[in-house]
Amino acid sequence: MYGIGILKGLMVTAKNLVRKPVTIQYPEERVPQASRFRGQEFVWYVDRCTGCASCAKFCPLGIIRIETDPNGGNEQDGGTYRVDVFDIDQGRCMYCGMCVEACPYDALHMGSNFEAAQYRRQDLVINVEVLKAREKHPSTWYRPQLEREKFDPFEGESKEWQDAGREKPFWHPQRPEMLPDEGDTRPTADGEYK
Amino acid sequence: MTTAVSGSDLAEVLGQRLFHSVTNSDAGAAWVTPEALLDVCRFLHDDRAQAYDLLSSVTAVDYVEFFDVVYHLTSIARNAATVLKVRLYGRDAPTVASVTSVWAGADLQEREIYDLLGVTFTGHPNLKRMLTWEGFQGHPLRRDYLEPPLPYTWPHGG
Amino acid sequence: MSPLKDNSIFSWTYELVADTLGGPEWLAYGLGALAVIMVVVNGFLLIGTIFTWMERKVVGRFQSRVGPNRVGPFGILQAVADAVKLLFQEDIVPRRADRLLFNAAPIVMLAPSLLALAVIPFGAGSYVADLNIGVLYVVAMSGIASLAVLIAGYASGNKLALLGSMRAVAMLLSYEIPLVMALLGITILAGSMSMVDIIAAQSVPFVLVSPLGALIFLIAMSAELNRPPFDVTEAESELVAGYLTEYSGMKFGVFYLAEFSNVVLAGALFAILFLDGWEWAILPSHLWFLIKVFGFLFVASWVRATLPRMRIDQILTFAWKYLFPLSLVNVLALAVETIAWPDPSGLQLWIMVAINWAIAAAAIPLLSLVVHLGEPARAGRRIPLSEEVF
Amino acid sequence: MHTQPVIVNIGPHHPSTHGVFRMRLTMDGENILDVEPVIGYLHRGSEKLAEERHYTQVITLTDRMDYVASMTNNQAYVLSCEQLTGITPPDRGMYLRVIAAELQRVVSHLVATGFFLQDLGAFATPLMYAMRERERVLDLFEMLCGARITVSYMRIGGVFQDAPGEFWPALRRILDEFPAFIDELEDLISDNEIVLSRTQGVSVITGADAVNASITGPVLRASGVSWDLRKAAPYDVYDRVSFDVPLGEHGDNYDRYIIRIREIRESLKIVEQCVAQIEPGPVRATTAMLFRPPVGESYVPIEAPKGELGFYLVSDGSIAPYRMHARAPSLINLTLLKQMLVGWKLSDAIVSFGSIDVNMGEVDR
Repeated sequence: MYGIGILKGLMVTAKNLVRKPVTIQYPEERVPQASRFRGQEFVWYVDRCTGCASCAKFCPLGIIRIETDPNGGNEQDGGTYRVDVFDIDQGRCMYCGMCVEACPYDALHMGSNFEAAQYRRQDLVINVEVLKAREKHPSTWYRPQLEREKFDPFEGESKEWQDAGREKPFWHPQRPEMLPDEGDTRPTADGEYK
Repeated sequence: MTTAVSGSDLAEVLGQRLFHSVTNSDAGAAWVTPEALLDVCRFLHDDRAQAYDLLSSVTAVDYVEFFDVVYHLTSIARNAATVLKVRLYGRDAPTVASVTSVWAGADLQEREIYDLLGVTFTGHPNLKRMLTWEGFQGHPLRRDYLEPPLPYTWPHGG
Repeated sequence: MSPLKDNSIFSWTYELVADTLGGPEWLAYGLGALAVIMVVVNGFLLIGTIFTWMERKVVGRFQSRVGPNRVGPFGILQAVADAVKLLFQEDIVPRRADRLLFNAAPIVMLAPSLLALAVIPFGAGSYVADLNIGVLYVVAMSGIASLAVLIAGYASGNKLALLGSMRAVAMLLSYEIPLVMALLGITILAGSMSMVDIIAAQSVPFVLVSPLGALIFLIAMSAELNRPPFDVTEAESELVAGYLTEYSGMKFGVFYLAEFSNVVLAGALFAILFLDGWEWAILPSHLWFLIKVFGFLFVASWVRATLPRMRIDQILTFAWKYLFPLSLVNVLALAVETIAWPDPSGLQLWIMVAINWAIAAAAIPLLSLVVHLGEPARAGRRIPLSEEVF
Repeated sequence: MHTQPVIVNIGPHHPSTHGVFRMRLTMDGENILDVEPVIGYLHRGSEKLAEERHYTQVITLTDRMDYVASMTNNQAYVLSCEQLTGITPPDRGMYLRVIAAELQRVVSHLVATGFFLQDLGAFATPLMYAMRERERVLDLFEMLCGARITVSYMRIGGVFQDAPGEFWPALRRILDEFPAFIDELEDLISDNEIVLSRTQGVSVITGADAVNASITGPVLRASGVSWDLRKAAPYDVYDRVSFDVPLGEHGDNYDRYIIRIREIRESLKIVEQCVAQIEPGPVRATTAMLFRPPVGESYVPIEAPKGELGFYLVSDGSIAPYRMHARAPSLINLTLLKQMLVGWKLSDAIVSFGSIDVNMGEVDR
């Protein structure tokens, strides 16, 4: 009463006057992002992708367009589907991450960028070439394996496709460089367990 | 924990007081006739043993052959909840009495249903379109609603 | 009554034209006067502009923000950037506006505050005119600003603007009276309405001698200036921008500048009437004056950053039921004291200080009790601490 | 003197209509004679969109209904889905949900309080303070799920993933530092004479009126009706934590404000207990992203920050809901708007509207 409450309020603002302001001067400094940040620059590993289009099916907005071509050779011998078209319309994307969650082979990851502004809407559509060429800095969203190894999408190096998945890839006769690890219990090329 | 009063229990209660008001009931809900709805609601609201004083939610579902108007009732005093439904046949002008005289909270919700599903509530004080604009054609939440092909213009804007 | 002759800027220009260049005397007199006006008006508007920047900066800091900091060092050129932006903005006159009045309003707003400058002494010997009715003149001029608000609101042809300007007029009518009463107390004390005489009379600053007067002056002035908590005329959350709603471009800029200049003017008035004007030790008089004015401005920003807005009926009730009786008490006390000691010596002045502070300390709570000020509209605040349910 | 009433449109573009609400006020000078709320400017047809998306995808739609309280929207929706399918989430998942939901309540109440005081004309200072603290909670959300506002954190059968390691110390810090901030906010505002005179006794809703008009949440409790679904129908793990339900007595604007402040404190208490009780384990029941629930319907009301929020789901056995209806507390709390405003002044109208704390995303859906 009698203005005491007002004086109390004035004291609170005075206290805040001498505090450090919380403003972050955006272009020069940035808010520290969490490693799970769901952002632009989707990371896509062509070597992991089978072209199953799960991501497209699970996108709530239907903004992923995939066209595949089964002419990579005989599937029995390891010939895979070739992904001809992989368009993600970032202009309509809401970065919910359903596509990443749906991907059964950990081929698609969220990125961490948030600044991909363009002058035209069609420039926001990223296509397969862009996705292939991009630096691979996957966000750890829905990727517990990256989180376990404390992968930092902002500082860390570009991630190879072999290391991005939840499991080591199968050894394959057409890819002899991928020898199974010691103690790996998965079948070898002959279909036998080690 | 809120007691969920099953539809059959509710039907039993209603059957004792308001004859022929209940058409059907199952574990989830009790269906009453459109004519009896207002009496049923008044009874459920006023009766000491029922005391459904809070109308949680009113909504409607379009089952193509008929509409179900769904009332979720809650009794704060008894901490009980139940579901009441009214089945309206016909797609042209499904009509049911408004319960705004019993629960004022039905006001905006009934307007929304009228707007989006085209169920008319007789006795509603201000039954106008709410989410869409005046002059909007059709009721968008009906299963057979089709957006007019582009480009289209509406009488008022858009 | 001819202080121009003593003015250094005037005499320098006069001598330059009349003696060095050999021009006619009327020209030298005219140019000399013009030079004084140029310096005073532009200096004043510059301070007003600096205050627009300062307030944003200070309020920003009060709110844990940084405030403008991009244009120039510490963002000090922000006001310039805003002015440039406003200059390039499209000048819109609404179709339903009264064109003539709509265009006239900003000028009516800015002109009186510049006119009032004439009697403000900015430092020892630095004033345009020493009117013997200086205080009355300033009050008369500051009243015109509210007329401009009314014109702007009416001419905009906008309901929100009209509401805002109606509020402004209601507030002006109510707060002019306590304001004048507060100044009356000063006049009684100083025995003169001339600004220079008032400063000379303050061997003890009047803020100490007449604390009630200072308080009433501050409150009434913030109402006159539409500053929080009395900013109902602009009331951003209610009336969008009040009477400014339809203004854009430089017309808006003039309004904005006038508003802030008026605050600077109020600060100058407060410094003169209550803080002993330019006088104090060590520093040059102009600097002291500036420091006092900016102290006032800082407090104004502080209040703005803290207080919510009052409702218009509460504002009027406050003025009539509380501030007006309080100002009567103030005038009465000062008048009685002046009769007792017509020409108070140093000690007598200090006794007056003690008496007046005691009166203030008694009158404020007593009056609050009588008019139930600050008490809630309902009895007590009985929010029970929570309880377990079910 | 005979004067003509004047009709003033407040909104849809107005600084204090919390989005795109529009009030058509009939006024006699400053006094309000009649109010007609006009809504629908943000109608996006979420309910129709949900009919074409499968159950998991709908979670992203619920984020966008009440966009300052996405977590609770998620929670209401997944609880309804769980009732439909009969899935029970594991304990840790439920605890994480409650922690997230209570933090969200803190955020929502902070925003409500900040904007309420902004409507009072406090020149953004309380709002800035509220936003400053809100950011810190949103940082936690970013750690949890990679997004700050549209979180999509919860899944049918739990939450999408366990909280990362850095979440717990950060949460601890918030829990330690928040009470001091709430005290500061109260110092700034709660005893301020201007706030008291502006809000106390203004726009009173009686308990009986509030119940009859289906008003729920803090607005109902400010009117003195003790009805909190966290107590009345405990979902997730609310039956394992103890907390109080703050009640108002007068049902005026001030009570609606102070109730929210007190609820923030209670929410922090709940989070505190959850942190103490939570144990390691799975966070998500084994569910497919794409599933077909049995034919049936479900409605699980929860105590969202704004009131009773429930999703009425009708399943026809397909992958997408046959009908989804959101019982939006923001919309239904507007029922009594006219009664609240008529007879008061324009300034009160703004403040009373702010005190209901509506979110236009939820009103229009």
